[in-house]
Amino acid sequence: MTALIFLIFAGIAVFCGVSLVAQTHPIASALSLIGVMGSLAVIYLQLGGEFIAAAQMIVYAGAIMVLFVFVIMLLNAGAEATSRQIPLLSRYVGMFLLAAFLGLISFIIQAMLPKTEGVVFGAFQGGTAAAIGRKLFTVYLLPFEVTSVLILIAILGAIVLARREV
Amino acid sequence: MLLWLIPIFPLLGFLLNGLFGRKLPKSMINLFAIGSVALSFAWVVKTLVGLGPLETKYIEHYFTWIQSGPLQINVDFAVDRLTAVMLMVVTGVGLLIHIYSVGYMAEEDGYYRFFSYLNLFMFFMLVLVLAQNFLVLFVGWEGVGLCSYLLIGYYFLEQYATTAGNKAFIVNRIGDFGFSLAMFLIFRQFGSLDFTKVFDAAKNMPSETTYGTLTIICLLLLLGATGKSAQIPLYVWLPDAMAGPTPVSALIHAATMVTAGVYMTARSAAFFMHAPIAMDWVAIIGLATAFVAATIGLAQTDIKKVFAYSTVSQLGYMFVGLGVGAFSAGVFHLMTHAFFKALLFLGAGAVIHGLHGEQDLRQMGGLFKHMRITAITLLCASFAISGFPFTSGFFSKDAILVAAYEHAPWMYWVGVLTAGMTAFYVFRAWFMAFTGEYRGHAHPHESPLVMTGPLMLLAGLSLVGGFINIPHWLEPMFPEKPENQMLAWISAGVGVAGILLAYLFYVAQRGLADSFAKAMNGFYTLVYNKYYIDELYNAVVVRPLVAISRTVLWRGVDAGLIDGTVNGVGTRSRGIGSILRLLQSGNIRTYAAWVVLGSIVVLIAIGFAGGSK
Amino acid sequence: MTLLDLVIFLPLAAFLLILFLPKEHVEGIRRFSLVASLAIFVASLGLIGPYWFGNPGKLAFETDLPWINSPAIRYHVAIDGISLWLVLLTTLLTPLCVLVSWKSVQKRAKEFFAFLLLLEFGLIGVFCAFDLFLFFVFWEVSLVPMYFLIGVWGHERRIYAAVKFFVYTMAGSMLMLVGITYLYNQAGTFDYAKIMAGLQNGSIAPTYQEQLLLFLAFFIAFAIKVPLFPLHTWLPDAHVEAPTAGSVMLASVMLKMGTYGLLRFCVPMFPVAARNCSGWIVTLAIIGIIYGALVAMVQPNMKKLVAYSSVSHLGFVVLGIFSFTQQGFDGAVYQMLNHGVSTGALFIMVGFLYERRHSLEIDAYGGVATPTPRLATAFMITMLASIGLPMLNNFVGEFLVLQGTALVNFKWAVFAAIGVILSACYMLWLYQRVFFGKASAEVSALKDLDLREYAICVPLIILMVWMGTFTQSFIPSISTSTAVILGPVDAKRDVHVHNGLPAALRAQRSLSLAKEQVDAR
Amino acid sequence: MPANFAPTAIDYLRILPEILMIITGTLIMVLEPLIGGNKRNAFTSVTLVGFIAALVAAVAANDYPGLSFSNMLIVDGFATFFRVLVIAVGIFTVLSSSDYLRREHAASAEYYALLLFSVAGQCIMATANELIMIFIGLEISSIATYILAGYLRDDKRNNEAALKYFLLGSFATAFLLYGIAWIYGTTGSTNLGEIRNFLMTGGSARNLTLAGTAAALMFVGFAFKVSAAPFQIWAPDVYQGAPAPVTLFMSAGPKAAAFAVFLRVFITAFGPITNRWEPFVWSSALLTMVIGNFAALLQNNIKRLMAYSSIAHAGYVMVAIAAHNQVGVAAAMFYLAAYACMNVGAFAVITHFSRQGEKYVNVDDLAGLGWKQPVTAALFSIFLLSLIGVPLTGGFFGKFYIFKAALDANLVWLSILGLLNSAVAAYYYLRILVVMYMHEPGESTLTLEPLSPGIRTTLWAAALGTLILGIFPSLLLNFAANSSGLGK
Amino acid sequence: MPASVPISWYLILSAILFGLGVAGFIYRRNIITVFMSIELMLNAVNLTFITFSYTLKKVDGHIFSFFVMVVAAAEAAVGLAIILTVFKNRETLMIDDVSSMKY
Repeated sequence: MTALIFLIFAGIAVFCGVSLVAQTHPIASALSLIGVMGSLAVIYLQLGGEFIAAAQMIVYAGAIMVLFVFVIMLLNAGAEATSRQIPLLSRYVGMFLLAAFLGLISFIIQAMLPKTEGVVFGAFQGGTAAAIGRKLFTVYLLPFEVTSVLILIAILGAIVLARREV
Repeated sequence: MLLWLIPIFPLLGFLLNGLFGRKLPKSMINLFAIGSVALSFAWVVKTLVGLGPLETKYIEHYFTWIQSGPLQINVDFAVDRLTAVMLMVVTGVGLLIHIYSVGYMAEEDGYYRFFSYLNLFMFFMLVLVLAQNFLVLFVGWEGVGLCSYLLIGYYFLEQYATTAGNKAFIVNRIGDFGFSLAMFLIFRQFGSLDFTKVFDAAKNMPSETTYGTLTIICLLLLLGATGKSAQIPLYVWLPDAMAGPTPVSALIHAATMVTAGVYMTARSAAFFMHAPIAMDWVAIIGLATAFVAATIGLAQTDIKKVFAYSTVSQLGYMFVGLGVGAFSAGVFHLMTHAFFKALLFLGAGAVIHGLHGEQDLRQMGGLFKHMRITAITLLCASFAISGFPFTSGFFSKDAILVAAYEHAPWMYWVGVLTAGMTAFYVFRAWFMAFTGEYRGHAHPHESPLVMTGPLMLLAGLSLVGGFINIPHWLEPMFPEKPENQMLAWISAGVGVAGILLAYLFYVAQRGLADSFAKAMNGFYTLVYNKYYIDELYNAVVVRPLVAISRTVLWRGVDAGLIDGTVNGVGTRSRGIGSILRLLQSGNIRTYAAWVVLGSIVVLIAIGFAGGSK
Repeated sequence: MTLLDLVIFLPLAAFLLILFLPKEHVEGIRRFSLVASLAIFVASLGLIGPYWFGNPGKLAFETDLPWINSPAIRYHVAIDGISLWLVLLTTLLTPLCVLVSWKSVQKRAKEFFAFLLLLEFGLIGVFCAFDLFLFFVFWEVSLVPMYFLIGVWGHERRIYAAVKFFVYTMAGSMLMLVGITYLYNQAGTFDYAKIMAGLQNGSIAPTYQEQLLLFLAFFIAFAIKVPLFPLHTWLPDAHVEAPTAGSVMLASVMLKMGTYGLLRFCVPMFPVAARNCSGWIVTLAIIGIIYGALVAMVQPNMKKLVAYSSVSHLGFVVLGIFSFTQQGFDGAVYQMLNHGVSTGALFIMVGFLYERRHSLEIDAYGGVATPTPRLATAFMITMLASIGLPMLNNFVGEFLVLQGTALVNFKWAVFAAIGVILSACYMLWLYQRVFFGKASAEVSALKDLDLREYAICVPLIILMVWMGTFTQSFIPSISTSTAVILGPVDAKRDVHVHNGLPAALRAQRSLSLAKEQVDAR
Repeated sequence: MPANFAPTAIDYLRILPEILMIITGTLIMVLEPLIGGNKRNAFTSVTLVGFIAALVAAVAANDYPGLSFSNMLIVDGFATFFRVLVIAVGIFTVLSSSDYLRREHAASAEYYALLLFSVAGQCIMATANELIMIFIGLEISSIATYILAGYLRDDKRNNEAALKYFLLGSFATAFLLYGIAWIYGTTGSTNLGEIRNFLMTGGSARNLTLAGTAAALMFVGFAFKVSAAPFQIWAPDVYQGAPAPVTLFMSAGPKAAAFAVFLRVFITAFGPITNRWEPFVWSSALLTMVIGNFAALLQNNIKRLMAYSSIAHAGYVMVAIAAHNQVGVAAAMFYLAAYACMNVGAFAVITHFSRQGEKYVNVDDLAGLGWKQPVTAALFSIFLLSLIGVPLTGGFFGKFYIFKAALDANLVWLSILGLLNSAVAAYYYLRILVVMYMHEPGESTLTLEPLSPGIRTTLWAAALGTLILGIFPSLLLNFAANSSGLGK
Repeated sequence: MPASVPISWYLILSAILFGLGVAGFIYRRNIITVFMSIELMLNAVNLTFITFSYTLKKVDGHIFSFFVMVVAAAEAAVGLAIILTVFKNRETLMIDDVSSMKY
């Protein structure tokens, strides 16, 4: 059962990922990204990440992607002009690099990872909002607070860069 | 005895004239110049009288010049019999020539310059003969070379004069090269340069039959001597040196400086006597020089050139003397030669002076009636140099030739032949100058007393100078050689024959000379052009050296190779830069590609390979 | 605070003071720098005291203060018989350079004199530093002002020359820095005396490999500065483009930094390596002697000619050092001073000619002696000194060097002596072409030396005669110091002479062994 | 799990500098609408006050060393050193920015706020003892810098710089994160100390390889931030495009902070697996030096030239890391301080010279500056000489100290090559000197107005710093040496 | 069909996604898409975190990924703002057009 779910959603994720790369129109890419996120959320659940799964849907798929789509609409960015020549380096070398990179990582994963028991749904209960919240306000208090600055900067940046001339 | 006073007087004269001469009146200049030399002459006489028979060497120590480790060079002066002879010659003849110059240089500008140089020369020459070790001797040695350079280039507006000066200096430098190397070897061998120490040590060394250290030393010294005393192969500078004023030729290039080589060789007798091979070299070089120079002398038309080559030839004689072991004879001839050759030059000077600078014999003739004193005094000198019986030359030259016979008869015969030629060309010159019709355009006149006076004095000396028995006087230093009347008369006879031949050619049968010259044209031109030696040296040494230095070394190696490499490095690194900057295509995706590439490399390097170390 | 510290820091003080003078008052600045440099010179004369009236040990006027505690870098300055004279040379030439630039430097005079004094600071420091790091600091510091002197006040291709000079030297000194640091990591100190002691008692024992590399690291840096063939090509450019004062300081003092370094650091610190490399180095030195002379002979440009002659002369110094004999060392040091005086004078006089005729090309001259007899005389004397005429300074140096070389290997002496012949060739030829002959119209318009120029030439000429005649006022102090350095590298330890050990060396052995014992106490 | 969740006063004292800066930043943002955007001097002074207060706090905090906020932070000499350094850089940036902003008619409030936040972020990086903190600090600093780089939003070069910096920055951050994820997976912790312990004790071969992989991925992130090869590519474009004062800031502050993190992570956490990364850092260092120096030879735009030079200098610091001994850490610290001084100075001059719209940013424009504004040129020369590495300047001593460390670690060849590199570097710095002193003034120089007080202060301070670090390095060196014991 | 899924599968999935992100960054020419590729990479990282915290039975991974999300959000805001300015100045979103500064 677990395996089936994993395979299905992993499949979706990869498919959407590929389409993100393949699609020439940004909107299409954006939608496929949302697809990836959605399927990942499911996989998170499988790994016992209730809270994260939720956050994934709300923050990512919800907030961030909306922002993206919004901007895309705002700039009504059309499909890429395919006529444009892609630099050779990027085209061929990039292909090779990618393969190499993936190969490396997977090799490491396969060869080096200590063999542990497989994933069973519900084997890990620590990912509840409660658990996370507890941690967040005790051990990870400082980073949590500091992130507020991050948001502040984000706002500030948005204002500075995007506001209309006064 | 305050020996140092002897050279100091001329030095003072030099300083006074050199620093203030520009503003001084001639009378003052004369006073300083002649006075200083006169004083040192006087002091020499006083010293020698005071020192008496000089059985042993008399040494005075002044101060340490150089001291480094065991190497200690003192400034010491010493007098022994050899030095005594030299001192007398140098100061005596020098004084006469100074006086003579007053008249000769009267019209020249840079009068003070001339005399200050002359005094400087006296200083160095006296240092040379008084020196008690090789390095101090070398000081004088180089110093006289410098003065010769300055005086040859006295007419510095004329290219030929300055060039001759350079030539003299540089050729001498080649000689000095040998001399200094000899010094290094001597110090290396004996741990000192002091004459007494060194020669005593040398006396105890076995006589070398191979090219051992002593022989090498002697040969190097010989190289030095050939430079200074104008022997083959370095004699080429002397004829050109005639570019200087005639008194200079007389003093430096006839009487004193050029004999320094002879003096130095005689001084180092202790070495040479233990290095027979070197001795042979000396003798052969001397003989060759004597002969070759004589032949060249036969054909010269410039009166000073004639005497110049005869000087070279006579110096050759002296070296023969030294080479065959008759050191005293060599020195003896040195002295007499100083008399008559100085006289010859001064006489020639008087003639030139009388003819307003004309030097070409073909433009002379019949001068006897215009300048009697000059003519007669010159005649004496000519007799002396021809070895006419009972003139000074007769004794000294024959002493040498006899010794040569003892050593190897063939040397004697060559020497005799040379003597004949000498007599011939000297009288050729005399006849061409004084007999027959005047062929020039100037208005000949006799020189003033200040010039003729020295002439007469020297004439006297060259006639009777031979009766000063130098060999006997030097007996304690050098072994005396056996007399041999028989041989002496033969050579004298040949000399007379030479004179008669000259009379025949240039008085009795005019034109015989020319027909003779035509008859053996090839030899004549060859001789007339001094065997093309100068041209040879130019073509073989000078020009190639300059050319190579310019094209190969400077343009090629320096500018091309080395600097090329250096700048090449610069250009290369620019090149590298221009390639490296291409990484910055400005395109974000290319950059990303680089990042990926980099990360893969890092992964491999750190993830796996890193562990290997 | 010894007299030496004063001598070292006065130039710096003067430099700073000049910076605060208003740049408009050129006259005042000139006067000030002249007075200052003269004062420094007078002060430095005091340094001779112990050497003439008394016998200082190894070092005199020693100051040893901590500067940086980790790594332990100390302000350790002192002088010995070698440094003493080089310092004096520097302090003597600086005022002369000020005088030389009196008229010729009009634009940006303030900066010029400031840099001149800064340069003096660096140079003095180099010769007094007894802490390797301190030495390096001064070494580099002296580089900067010279760079500006050449680059700002030089002639047409000055920038090329200046940059070439800087980068060339920089490359070398970087290697030296590696060497110094590496040595520090082994010895734990930069202090020269401590390192020497450690090397001798074996508490610092680099392997032969390391010794060799360290030696090379130092050697290359110094060889570039000397400059030793084939690393010399920066020199002609730098000289030709530099202003007169620059050339003088460069030739007279800066090149000595290299030879001084060889003598002070390279040889004594790495004796074995030095001994083993000596064959190659001597070969280069001799090539330099002959090559420099030959190339000088064909130069159409006076300054270039003198520059190449320096290559030749410095060859003698290197030769002397790497003969490892007392005479060689003394001669080398003495030759440094001689070259400083005579070549300095030559550059000064060439400068005079340039100020008058505004050309360095020899062809532009000819017959100069007629309008300017005094200059001609001065030049003549200097030239004679430079070609090593006895009773003038260079002769003594060259003689000692060659004598020392001959003691070790006669062939070397033979080849080196050829250089003496050639020096006569190029110098006399130069003199003939410049001063003799009939004067052209523009030449005959030239003025003779004026009072200021006299004031520059006369001291130098007097010095030439003095140093040539009364060498005893200099050499003893030098000998005592060179003997110390000679100790471990002495050629007498293993001379390969055909007919046994020469008498001279035998005498020398006993003598300098005695010296070592003295130093030991 | 650490005992105390309720932070004590000491904890707050330990992060007081960050707090102060953040508060000041917020304060400014609040003030701006209140007093209006044109009261530039007010903002400037407030910012300065904030920074100085933070500086004091940072120094004060040094007296209370130790971990805090459950090991998120560590306050030690190392941290203090970098805190002070980045705050100082911030101060100088403010000083040299004020009249630039006026000149470009740019809003100053946000600028200063961002500056404050960015510096705060760097302080967090300096003190962080947890990969999370490092990550967040890094992001704060970076994001703020992205914005600053594109601050003049109508300037094409600004946008481009910002975009490139941003995209590539986030790209690299992703790698960093991936690395963090892996190290977390391998060691089960993101705390530097615990990671170290794990790697020292429970290191099976496989784990070490995994850790190596993680280290590699994190190396990508850090190397990118410090612009070390092969991840230096972004630097030239960004430095050239960003506003001059921002470039000043970027080349000194974030770089120093990034190096601080780099050192802390690699020396502390990855100390046990040094043998894995040392060779690569070695080659990366060499590559960085070579690329920086040689590519700089042909640059004419002085900002770009300085960018390459800063790459080269990053290379020198990498040498210190490659030495991975205590001396090396101290050397790196000292060098970064010295480098901050000289680079801040140099860029201050450029800021002053570039004029409205950065008209004059070519080397040749500086012609004759030496005679038009002697003082400016003299100070500039000091900075350049220090960058070349001439003694009596901080640059020289720093370089010396770095290569000393390298030789301690027997990196002989690296040292030799590195030093020869700096001989190459001499060439392009000299070019600037040549232009300033040996060319006649052009109109670019003749129209130059006198120094603004802010920049004057910066220049003198920087020059003073450079010289002091060169003449009396002990002042700083001892502190660096004492606080260089990472992971010990 | 096994009852449990090997850990490595999850990790490889994340690796693949990460790789796809990289690919997107390199291949897409629209700046926004490029930016989205970065988000994809971040997601991949998150997956890794979650997986590991599953194996370690620790919640820290979740928290880390939570912070990653926050950062991603902030980045998104700023990034898009920057993209807007670029668009304003250049009227283009083609990444290759933004390469005026080079060499």
